[in-house]
Formats: sequence, structure tokens, C-alpha cells
Amino acid sequence: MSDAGMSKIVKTMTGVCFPFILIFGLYIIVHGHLTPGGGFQGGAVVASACAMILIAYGSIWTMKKIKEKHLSIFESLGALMFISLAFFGIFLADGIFFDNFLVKGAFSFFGLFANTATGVADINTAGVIPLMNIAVGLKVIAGLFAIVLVMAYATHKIKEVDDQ
Amino acid sequence: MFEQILTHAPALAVAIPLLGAFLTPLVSKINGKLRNVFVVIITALTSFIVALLSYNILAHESVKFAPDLVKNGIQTYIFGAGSAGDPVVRIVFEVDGVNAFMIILAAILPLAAVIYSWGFMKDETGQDKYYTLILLLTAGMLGMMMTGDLFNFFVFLEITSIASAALIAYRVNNKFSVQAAFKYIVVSTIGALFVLFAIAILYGQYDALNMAVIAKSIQYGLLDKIALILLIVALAMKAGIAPMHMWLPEAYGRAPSSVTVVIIGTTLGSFYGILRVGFTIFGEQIISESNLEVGIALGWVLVGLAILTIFIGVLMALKQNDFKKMIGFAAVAEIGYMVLAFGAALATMYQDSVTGITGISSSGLTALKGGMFHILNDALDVSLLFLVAGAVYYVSKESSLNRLGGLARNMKYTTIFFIIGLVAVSGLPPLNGFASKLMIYQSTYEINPILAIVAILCSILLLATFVKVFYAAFLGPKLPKFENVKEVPKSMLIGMLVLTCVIIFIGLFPNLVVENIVTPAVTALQNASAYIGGI
Amino acid sequence: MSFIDSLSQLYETLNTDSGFWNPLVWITAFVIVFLIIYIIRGYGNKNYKKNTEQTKAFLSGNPEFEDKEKMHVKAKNLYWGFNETLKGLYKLLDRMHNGNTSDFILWFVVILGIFFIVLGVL
Amino acid sequence: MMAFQIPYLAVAGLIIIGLYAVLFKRNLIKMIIGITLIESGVNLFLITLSFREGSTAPIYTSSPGGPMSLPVPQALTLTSIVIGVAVLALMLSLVIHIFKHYKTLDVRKIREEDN
Repeated sequence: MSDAGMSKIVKTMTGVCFPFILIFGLYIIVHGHLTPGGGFQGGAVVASACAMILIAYGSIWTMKKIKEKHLSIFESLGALMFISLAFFGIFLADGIFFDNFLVKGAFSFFGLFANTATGVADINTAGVIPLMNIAVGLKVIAGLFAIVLVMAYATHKIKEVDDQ
Repeated sequence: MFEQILTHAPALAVAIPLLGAFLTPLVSKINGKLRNVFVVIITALTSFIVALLSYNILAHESVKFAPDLVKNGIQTYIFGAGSAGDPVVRIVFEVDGVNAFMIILAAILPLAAVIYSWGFMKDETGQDKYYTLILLLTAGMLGMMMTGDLFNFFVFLEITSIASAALIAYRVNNKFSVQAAFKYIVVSTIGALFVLFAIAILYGQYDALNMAVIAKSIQYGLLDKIALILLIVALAMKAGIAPMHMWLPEAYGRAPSSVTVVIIGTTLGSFYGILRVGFTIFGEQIISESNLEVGIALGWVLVGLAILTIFIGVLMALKQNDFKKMIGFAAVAEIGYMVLAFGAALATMYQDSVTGITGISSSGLTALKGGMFHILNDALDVSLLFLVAGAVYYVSKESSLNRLGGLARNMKYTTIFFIIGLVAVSGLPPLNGFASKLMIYQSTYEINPILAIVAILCSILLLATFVKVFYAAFLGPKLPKFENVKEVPKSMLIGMLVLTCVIIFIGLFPNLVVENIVTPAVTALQNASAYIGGI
Repeated sequence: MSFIDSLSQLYETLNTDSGFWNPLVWITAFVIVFLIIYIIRGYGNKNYKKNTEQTKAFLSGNPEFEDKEKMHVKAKNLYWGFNETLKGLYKLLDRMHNGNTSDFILWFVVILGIFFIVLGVL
Repeated sequence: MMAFQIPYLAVAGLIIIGLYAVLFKRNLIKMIIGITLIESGVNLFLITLSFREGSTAPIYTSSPGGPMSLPVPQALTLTSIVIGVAVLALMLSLVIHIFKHYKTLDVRKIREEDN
């Protein structure tokens, strides 16, 4: 991986593929409670799409576009969302930490649990679980991309020092 | 009010530091000072809840705040469903006497560390990440000490490993701290993976992850034996028992002092894991007539390892010239004393010829109490010494004892704290180290005099070690390069004072602590059936 | 158990199996002994004078160095005899503590093996 | 019945190869690969525990019916994989720093000197 990025062909193809991978990853996150997958898996897919951009365009260019600082804010927000959803369980519904307060009690916007028989399930049947999946997804996207980004940048820095 | 908090206390004790950890980066975007206040408040709140929880479990029935919550000395908390849920398939926190004892440590150590870091970390960069990781470490430690679920234990173990490794490498410009962190993460990952392997074996056998459920149905077949060995040895490596202790002095020595204090808590959390596995999960199998020989053999192996640990720790500490590495080796020796007590207790198991009931003899019981008491004392004493070492590093930027000297002339309070730590850790009367070591000496003397002699001898060598430090760093003429050294900032002094006060309190009233905190813990430790009945 | 009861526990003696330990009694005894020594000291010779040869440390007749660094015995020189006597043992310990990560894990495997043999799995 | 044993043999093989790499390889990166191998072995063990012959994936949506394999070990494996990723990332970034300081990846040279 050169620091300036790869050839024009690779860059163009990355641009073409990126939205599709993004959509696929987001699909996995949002449908985590119905199909295989969830926050971590979908987040890893999205983060790998971001890593693809990093490889195609090089770490310096990517560092200019997005800072590790901003990613860490997203990461905190994701984790915060997750833990606050768990905390809401104490204050609402039955008053238990990690309670699924959206499927019962006064805040039951989201009806019932998914039908336990086989067949097609609705997306709004799992209460807080999809929301938690989204929170985890946010954290994983930001976290994994930050790791890859910082590592790429650090190796580039070491190379720079070695060259001198 | 208290009852409301206490209902959720096991969950809150983990959730509040977690919430604090994730809020810290956002708060520190606003202001550095605000962040420090925020972190101290979060830690103090956690400590308060933990102390409340611990009090409610250990206190006598009539003075409890919420006696309904505690059944048989055990409070359970089922995540996600409350009392309506089936505890077998859900994540459960089960806090009994042992847990209530261990979390006292987790209440004191991070509080002292966080107050101390206010001054200690003043000039460092990346403090938001530092505080995030400290809070994460606290949450992981508390989770480890309260969970009633084996897999959850593994998860918290890994959380603490990752957070501590990142904190050990906090000073990335120092090559020694980076390599110490690498060694720590390799050792703890491999340990944790073997723990997971053992958990998987148990899960495959009994189709449960809940400790109580596994303990209820456990047999003592070949696979269970393998799981037992893997769990004990892997956790022993994480607890720093010789000859698997080599990571410990390096990790303790190279981490910033405030971090070391919290890592001591997690190391003792791993030690708690050994106790839980040995006495609760396999308790009814090990302490039973059919496996009496095996239990005694296990006890003697532990005693052998303990003697080795004490010996190596003390001898290496005597030779070290690095302040914090020396305390690290002393910490290894202190862990050896605990293992000695617990191993000796197992080795005294006997079968009553009349009733046919197997049990631990009365000297074994004293050993158990002494060992349990020593967990608390060791954590406090060693932590205080590390904080003093950090204070010395803070003023002199020097960790080698060869280049230190005459600091007592400028740092009165730090010197006093060091003397208190020295007296406590080397088991001199009247401080806390003596009380617990006395119990260990006496009980091991009744089991085998040689053990007690080795223990006392090594304690004397430990004193010699710290007298050397005291002489080399604090006494002697005022060195010209330390002419302008000043006493450390107030927050650091307060951090040390917190620990010192607890040490002196335990030292002056050992019976109070033993009767009210240690004895319930030992009773709970032996009473595996109560833990099983908690679910 | 009332609050008064728990207060009375403050000065109770810690009974270990065949002995006991009460720091408050110990401290009282210590203070009394200290007072006696202090009284005896009061009867001592009072011809001590400040800022004379009397106050200087006696270094076996050697002169005191001007350089403070040279006056301080460094940590590596303390317990020289002890280290010299146990040289063989320390060589062994140093070889054990070689700081090689692979060796840490090797010890883990060795202890695992010992436990397997003791508990009769192998 | 031999076919049932193959995954367990693979588990043992993975763990032993991983331990071999950790114990006898001198390159830090190879040691890390060894650790990941042990981790894969343990994960494979968990997954193997959950599988029954002829069972399908434990998803209710449009499932063909019939027995399903146990979902709990799969959840455990997933958690363990997530932790593994975090540990791996941490170890690799520490290795980057170690290389910066020591200019080598030989495990025998990565150690403290007395000062």
C-alpha cells in the first residue's frame, strides 16, 4: 500500500463498490434481530468498506477527510446509546436493567415479540434490540475504522522516520 | 431511597462506571478540569453504591437497609427480566459474602487512583483516553467480582485485560512500558483463552453457564478434571503465581502508578476466580469423601507453588534496583502468602471418623480467614507503596533507586506514607499486615512448622527489601540534583491518605474487620450449597 | 446487634487459633515502655553541644566528601554481602527472569502439565 | 462415528499449532498468529458443541423446519470473536510501537535492561 493511494482504476472501482457494501452492511445491522448478523457483523462490513477506501486512496488522503478524533466521538455516542437504552429499562416498564421496555408497559410502541413460528417476521417486532444493534453498529464502524486508520497512519509515520 | 438503589445495586455498580467511561471523551471536549471532577464523582458514586451493597449483604440482619433483598446472605440480580426471568438462561449477578468482600477492594482502589491521578497526570496528553480506560477497568473488575455466569466472567476478564494493557502502555514513548504491555496482553489473552476453553468443556457437559447450575450438577470425571486444571492454572497465571509471575513485576513496574493500583484489583479478581472455581463450582466435589486424596494433593501443590512464589518474589525484590519493579516483586511474594493460606487450608482436609463428614480442620479455618484477610491487606499495602513510588517518580522523574537519595528532607508526608506502607507490607505490628500474617503463620505452623518458618523468614527479607528502599531513596544527604524538589500536589497526597486511613483503621481494629467482613466471606466460601441455592 | 455492640467490637481481641492479637494493648504497652525510656534518658549526661565536632558523623576516621553524591550509599551497593553469597542462586533466578515472552507461556504449559499429573488426568 | 470426531481433532490441532507458534516462533507477528490460532480452536470447539446432525441454522424467519442447532454457543463464539478482534488490534498496535523503539521483532531482544 503506497501512501499516495493506488492506481486510478482501483480508485474508480472503489467508488463504484463502496455504496453497495455500505448498503449491505447497514442492512445487516438493521435486520440483526431477524436474520443472521447484527451490530458487530454489519459494522465490520461497513468498516471494511471504509478500510477499502483507505487502501485505495492512501492514509494521508483519508486522514485529511476524517480525523480519528471525530471517529472517537461517534464511538462514544454509540456506546452511550447502548448503555442508556439499558438504563431506560430501570426507569421505565418493569424497572430492570436491560429491560426490553418497548415491548411492554406504557411505552410499547413496538407490539409483540417476533412470532415464534416459522415464516416472515416484521422489522418492528423486537423492541429495543434493533436500536441496540444500531448503537453497536455505530460503535463498531467508528471503532474498527479508527483502528485501521491509526495503524495505517502509524506505519506510514515509522516509514517516514526510517527514510530520514 | 436506599432500598431503591440497593435493588439495582449489582447492575448499577457496573453500569455507572461504564456510562462514565463513555461520557468521559465527550465531557473532556468541554473542559479538562470538568472531566476530572466528573470522573471523581462517577468513581465516588460507584464506590458508594458498592459499599452500600457490600454493607447490606455483610451486616447483621437487624441493621440491614433492605433485608428483603438478601436471601441466605446472597443477593441476585437477573438482567433484562427481574424476578420474572429464568435465572438459568439469563445473565445473573450473584453477590454472596465472598463477592461482597472482594468488591470492597474495588470500591477503595479506583477511588484512591482517580483522586491521585488528578495531580499525577496533570502534564500528560491523552487524559480523556486514560480516564475512559480507568473507568472501563473499574467496571470490568466489579463485573468480574460479582457475576454469577462463567462466560460473563470471561468477558469481564478480557475487558480488564484489554483496558489494563492499553493503560500499561500509556507512556508509549518509553520502550519498556510498551514491551511490558505486550507481554501482559499475550499472557492474559492466552490465560483467558484457556479459561474459555474450560468454560466450553463445562458447557458441553452440563448445558449451562451459570456457576450455581454447573456446581449443582457437577461430577468429577475426566473432562471436569481437565476443566478444573485449565481454570485454576490459567487464572493462577493471571493472578501472578510463580513461576508464571514474570509478567507481573514488569507490568506493575512500567505502568503509571495510579494504573498499577487498579490493576492490583484486577489481579486479585483473578485470584477470586480461583477461589470461586475451587470452592464453589468444584467445592462439593473437592471437599468430599470420595475425592479426599485429590483435594489434599491439590492443597499441597498449591502450598508448594506458594512457597516458590514467596521465595522468588522476596529474593528478586531484594536484588532489584528499580523502585516500582521491586514493589512488583514484593507484590508477587504477598500473593504467595494468600496462596499459602488457601493451599494449607485445603491440605488440612480430613474425614471425621465418627460422622464420616469431610471438612477443613480448625487450623485450616484460621488459615482461610488469614488468607482472605490478607487479600484486603495486600491490596491496600502494596497500592500505597506504588502510589509513593509514583510520587517519587513525579518529583524526580527517576525510577532507579541508584540515582535517588535524600528525598525525606523535602517530602515529609510522602515519607510518612512510605513508612506506614513499609510497616504494613512487611507485617510489623501494629498495622494490618501483621494481623493477617499472624493468622497465616499460626495456622501453617500447626499444619507444618517448616511452612511457618519459611513464611516468617521471607517476611523478614521483605522488611529488609523495603528498608533498603527507604535508605536509598529517602535517607542520606540532600542530593544537589534534588535541591529544589517540592512535596507532591495535594490531590496525590489525598489519594495516598485515603489508603493510609483504611490501613491504619484495619490495623487498629483487626477483630472488627475479621468478625464483620472476613468471617462472613469465609463462611460463604465454604458454603457452596448456599450459593447453589441462590438460583 | 445494636450500634453499641458494634462499638464494643472495636477493642475486642482478635483470637487466632492458638494466640491472640490486640493492637490497642500493644500500643499502650509500647507507649508505656517509651515513657520509661524517655524518663531514663532524662537522667543522662547533658554535655551535648551544637555545632561542634560532637554532632558530626563518625566515618571510621575518614574525611567527609564535599560532593554529596559520593556520601550517599547507592541502592546497588546495599546488601552487597548478601548478594555476593547468593550469587549462584541469583544467576539461576536471572536466567529464569530472562524477559522472553515465549518462556512465560512455557512456564504456563509446564505448570499445566504438573497439575495434570498430580490430579491424575495423565 | 469417526466423522463426529474430526472437528474435535481440528480443535486440538489448532490449539497445539497455536501453542507451538507462541512457544517456539521468535517473530512477534508469528506469535500473534499463534494466539489467533488458539482462539480459532476454542471458537471452533464452541461451534462444534452446538451442532447436531441434520440441524439447520437457528433462525425462525423462513426456516424450513426440523431441528435447529443451539444458538447459545454461537452467541458465545460471536462475543469471543469480538473480543478477539479488540485484542488483536491492541497487540498489533503494540507491535508497531515495539518496532519503533527496538527496530526488531525478535522476541528474545524485546526485554528490559537493568538501569
